[in-house]
Amino acid sequence: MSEFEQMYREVILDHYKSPRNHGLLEPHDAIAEGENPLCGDEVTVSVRFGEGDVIEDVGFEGRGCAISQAATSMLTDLVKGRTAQEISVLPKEELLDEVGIPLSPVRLKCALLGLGVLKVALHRTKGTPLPEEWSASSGEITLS
Amino acid sequence: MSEFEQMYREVILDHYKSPRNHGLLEPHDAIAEGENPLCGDEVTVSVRFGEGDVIEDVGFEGRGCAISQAATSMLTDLVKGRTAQEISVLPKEELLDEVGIPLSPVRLKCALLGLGVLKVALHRTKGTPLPEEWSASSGEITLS
Amino acid sequence: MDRVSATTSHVLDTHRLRADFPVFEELFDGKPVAYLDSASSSQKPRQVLDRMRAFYEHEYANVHRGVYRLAERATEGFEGARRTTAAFLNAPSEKEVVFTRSATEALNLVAYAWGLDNLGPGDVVVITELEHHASFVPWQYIAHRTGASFRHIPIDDRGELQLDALDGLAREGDVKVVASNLVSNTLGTINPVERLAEWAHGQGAIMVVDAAQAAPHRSVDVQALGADFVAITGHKLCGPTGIGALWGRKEILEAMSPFNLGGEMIRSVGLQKTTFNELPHKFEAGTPAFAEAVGLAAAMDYLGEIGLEAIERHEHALVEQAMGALEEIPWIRVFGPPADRRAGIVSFEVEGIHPHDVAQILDWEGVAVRAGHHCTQPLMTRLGVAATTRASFYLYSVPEDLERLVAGLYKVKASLG
Amino acid sequence: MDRVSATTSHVLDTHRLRADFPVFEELFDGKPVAYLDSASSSQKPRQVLDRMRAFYEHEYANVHRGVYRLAERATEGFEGARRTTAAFLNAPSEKEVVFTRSATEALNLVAYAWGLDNLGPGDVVVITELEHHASFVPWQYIAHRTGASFRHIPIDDRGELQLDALDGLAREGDVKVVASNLVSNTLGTINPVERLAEWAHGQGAIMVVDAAQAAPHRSVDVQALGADFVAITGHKLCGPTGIGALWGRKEILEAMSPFNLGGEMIRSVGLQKTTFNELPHKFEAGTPAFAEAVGLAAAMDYLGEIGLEAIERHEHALVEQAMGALEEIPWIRVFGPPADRRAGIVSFEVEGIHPHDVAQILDWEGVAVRAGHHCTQPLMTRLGVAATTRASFYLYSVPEDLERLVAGLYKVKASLG
Ligand SMILES: Cc1ncc(COP(=O)(O)O)c(C=O)c1O
Ligand SMILES: Cc1ncc(COP(=O)(O)O)c(C=O)c1O
Repeated sequence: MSEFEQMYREVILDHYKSPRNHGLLEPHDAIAEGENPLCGDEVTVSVRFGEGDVIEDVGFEGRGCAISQAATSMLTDLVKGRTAQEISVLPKEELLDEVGIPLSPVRLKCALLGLGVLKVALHRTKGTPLPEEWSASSGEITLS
Repeated sequence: MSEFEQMYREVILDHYKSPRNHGLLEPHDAIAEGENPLCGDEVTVSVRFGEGDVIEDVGFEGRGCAISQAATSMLTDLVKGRTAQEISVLPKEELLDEVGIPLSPVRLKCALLGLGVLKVALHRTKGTPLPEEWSASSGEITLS
Repeated sequence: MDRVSATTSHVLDTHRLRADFPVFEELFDGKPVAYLDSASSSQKPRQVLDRMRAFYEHEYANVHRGVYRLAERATEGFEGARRTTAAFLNAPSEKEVVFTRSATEALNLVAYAWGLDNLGPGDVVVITELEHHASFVPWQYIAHRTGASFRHIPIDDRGELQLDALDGLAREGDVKVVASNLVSNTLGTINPVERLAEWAHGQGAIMVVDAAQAAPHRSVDVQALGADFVAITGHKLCGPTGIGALWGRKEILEAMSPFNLGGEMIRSVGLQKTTFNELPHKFEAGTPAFAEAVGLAAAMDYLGEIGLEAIERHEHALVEQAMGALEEIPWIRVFGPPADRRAGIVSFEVEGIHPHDVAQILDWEGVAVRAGHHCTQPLMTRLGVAATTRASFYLYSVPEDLERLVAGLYKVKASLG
Repeated sequence: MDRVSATTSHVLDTHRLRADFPVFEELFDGKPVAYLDSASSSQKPRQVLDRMRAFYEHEYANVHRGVYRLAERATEGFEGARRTTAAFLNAPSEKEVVFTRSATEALNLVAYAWGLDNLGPGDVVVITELEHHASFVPWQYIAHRTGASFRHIPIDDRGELQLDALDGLAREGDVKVVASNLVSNTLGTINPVERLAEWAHGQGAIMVVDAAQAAPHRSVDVQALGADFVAITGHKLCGPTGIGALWGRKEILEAMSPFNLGGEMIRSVGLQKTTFNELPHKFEAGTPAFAEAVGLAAAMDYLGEIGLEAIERHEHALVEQAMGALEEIPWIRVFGPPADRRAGIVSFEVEGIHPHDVAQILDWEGVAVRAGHHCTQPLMTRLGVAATTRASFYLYSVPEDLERLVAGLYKVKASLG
């Protein structure tokens, strides 16, 4: 078994099967949801702030592949106690280090879904900057 | 020198430098002109009929590459005394045999220009069928 | 070209055929890949790669306009590829064969060039619920731009088209286009395109067939289908990427606006007036992917020597084996029609486990399958899933690939179930 | 990749470089071809052919959506090619690089996707009198469809753009598009695109640059040009056929309608609503020509190792030699600007002899030149000829090729003059 496989089995599956901070907070100060239409991963993240814009608590729900759900679980541990401003500019590498396994471009989108959704929630309540991928609209077709 | 080269030099250049039936007939019963826009070859063919639809005389003018002009010159010799109906369905191979050298697709268009123009002239006066390449219109852009 | 390692007998000597495909010499953890993703793209035989290389080394120059020998060889290679493609599709004339980048581009060509000029409010474009996005979205977009309605033929629970819905669709307006694939890339369903074509013509509509998934596996005869347009793609049938073809009926192609302008599609250009070249050049703007066309023809020759019928039988045996094995596993649900009405494609769900995880763990076992919506999101919606796992076969697939798939699925279940 | 047979010194070791190109081992009547038609398409080095073959043999699967290792390798190859292309063009972001079949398709993409939505009566599209049909005709067509006016910047007798005509053009309406090539494929003129871009932006117009003929020979920096769109093509710069690229400014690409739909350009598809993917995928419908993109990147690496500056100097020396020799011959007329204001292209007329005949007879001497209008009929009209004979150079061209050309021209004169 490769090291990669090992990590996946141990770390990812642990978070996938026993997600941390699972369940939406009620009440909450901020909430957002998002999906990765490529594979149907869905994540909703809710946040409660403490002093100023410190993230006091965070809870999530979702469904999708192990990487999307495990990475969101890891994320919730990572952000508690830090400020909205800090998280809005959190380099994705910090989360990816936590995930710990090399990811192909396809799986990268899965791993970063929760972080993107959280940034949207912070943006909505605290006006922090949105990550580029979430602000750019590329257009659509809508039939009446 | 290859056989091909030899033929080109002898037969084609002879017709190119001393074209047969050169000059337009006045008066004539039928006339048409055409060009190959790819390389700018131009040919005008005029025809005088004898009994019925027998081609009694034919004359041409043009400018362009040696093959287009020489092939038209050869064509004029070939068609005299035959009927419009016959020529309208003349297989192109008959003319190409006369030309006598293998031709690439690009040069083929040069060699067949005069034959196409002649068929158009016959079509106009005698209602004989037009070759497909000359009847098909593929559309255009016209700016006002 | 080397002779292919096959006889024209009724059974493929797959183990010998595999030697034509260098990728199977590549080892992953000591084992060759169990490549079960041919519906996405096929692997390439040496014969095709050799032919392309020889073309680049001995016959290369730009096509069509050159007078010198290299240019003549290149043009002959390219136009010869068109004749091969016409024969492969049983097209009445090679002038009806237009080279494109892909099946997607071929389908867009029809939607843009025919659709923009011929559709408007009151008209109806009919596609199917199992259409690939490459056919679905261009028509949706052109319907949107022109004001035409956009409707689909629904499928039943086995993934087969419900033709009794057609009459209802006809009551919604003037049906002008019917577009369907011949084989569904997700379910493997073989669709009754001949009957759709008949119905379409009865409505005065054109019939556009997406044969991207059919052409690699069974012979496609554009005349027998009764279609007006048929799209195929090279990379799924042992050919290179970057090349596909559209066959279209001459009268329609001649009456159509061009799509993309420049290069050989032009007869003459003036500041005020420009005229277009004859078929098929009218639809091939710019330098075509001519070395890829030569590769495509080599692939068609390769398949022809093996025989599409033998390939089809081989895949059919594999799909029966696969469905038999998968349907025995209680935590697996197979989508789509029974084996005798499908091509060599099996989409399935592993209870409670996301397809991405299935594919990831299978990859560790050297089994390559596809996980996703397979560019058929409307079909996913109908099936009530976000994605499926899909195994698909080709001439080089062997029963051992399936055994490795099934063993891998048990590992998936053990890890994540 | 093999190391290329060149140093980064200031002078090309052309004779060693030629060994990279298998075509020169091909003999015509005992002699290698004097290939003087690189402006039509370049020959291919072994390094590019090797890279593509290795990709097909060890890294091949469809790109983007696969989770298994072969698909990851393929995707990395393709997206790596995009990074290479972005660096080659000095693009601010690789997301602004869209792969197309050719420069022609890249230019059509802009004309269709931007032009159909943004042009109308009262607007003016400005092209040049020496535009290639690939740029001229798409804009002519879209102007025709939208009712915009279509005007050209005239050239002077040396084939250089007359910029003092610009003010007059601005008085004809709202200038919305200015399109020009950077290097003329017929005359070799290097056009002042930076100044045109400045003027275009002053008018509120977009600047579209056709760099198909420039990119193989000199470094093209999209930022320094100040353009909004830049088109290049692979087959002219040692790459395979079937691949080109469009660079576009992000803000404009994002606001634009798509061009061709299906595949990776889609984010989500529903019966009523479909959304598009982010850049650059939004403009890449269907399976891209990804193996060709990998080949293109190998070609860019190859040119990069040799150095575009060294290539430019080498070609400049050849063009000086060629013009010197040709201008000495009284029955030859050379078109276009002096050697110091042109790239490695020389178009000329042999008094009284049709270019087709010139090229035919030169071919017997193993000299490959192009005869025709070079897809620039409006320029031919301006020059008052139906066609020209054109010799063009590349890194593998040697002075001996020119000597053979000149000797061949004397034979032409002897046969036909
Ligand atoms: C200046 C110029 N623009 C555009 C093109 C067309 O590009 P492509 O060959 O990629 O279709 C060419 C070459 O044919 C060219 O020389
Ligand atoms: C049914 C079907 N149609 C169209 C396509 C798209 O074709 P291409 O890969 O040539 O873009 C595919 C494959 O991707 C397909 O399976």
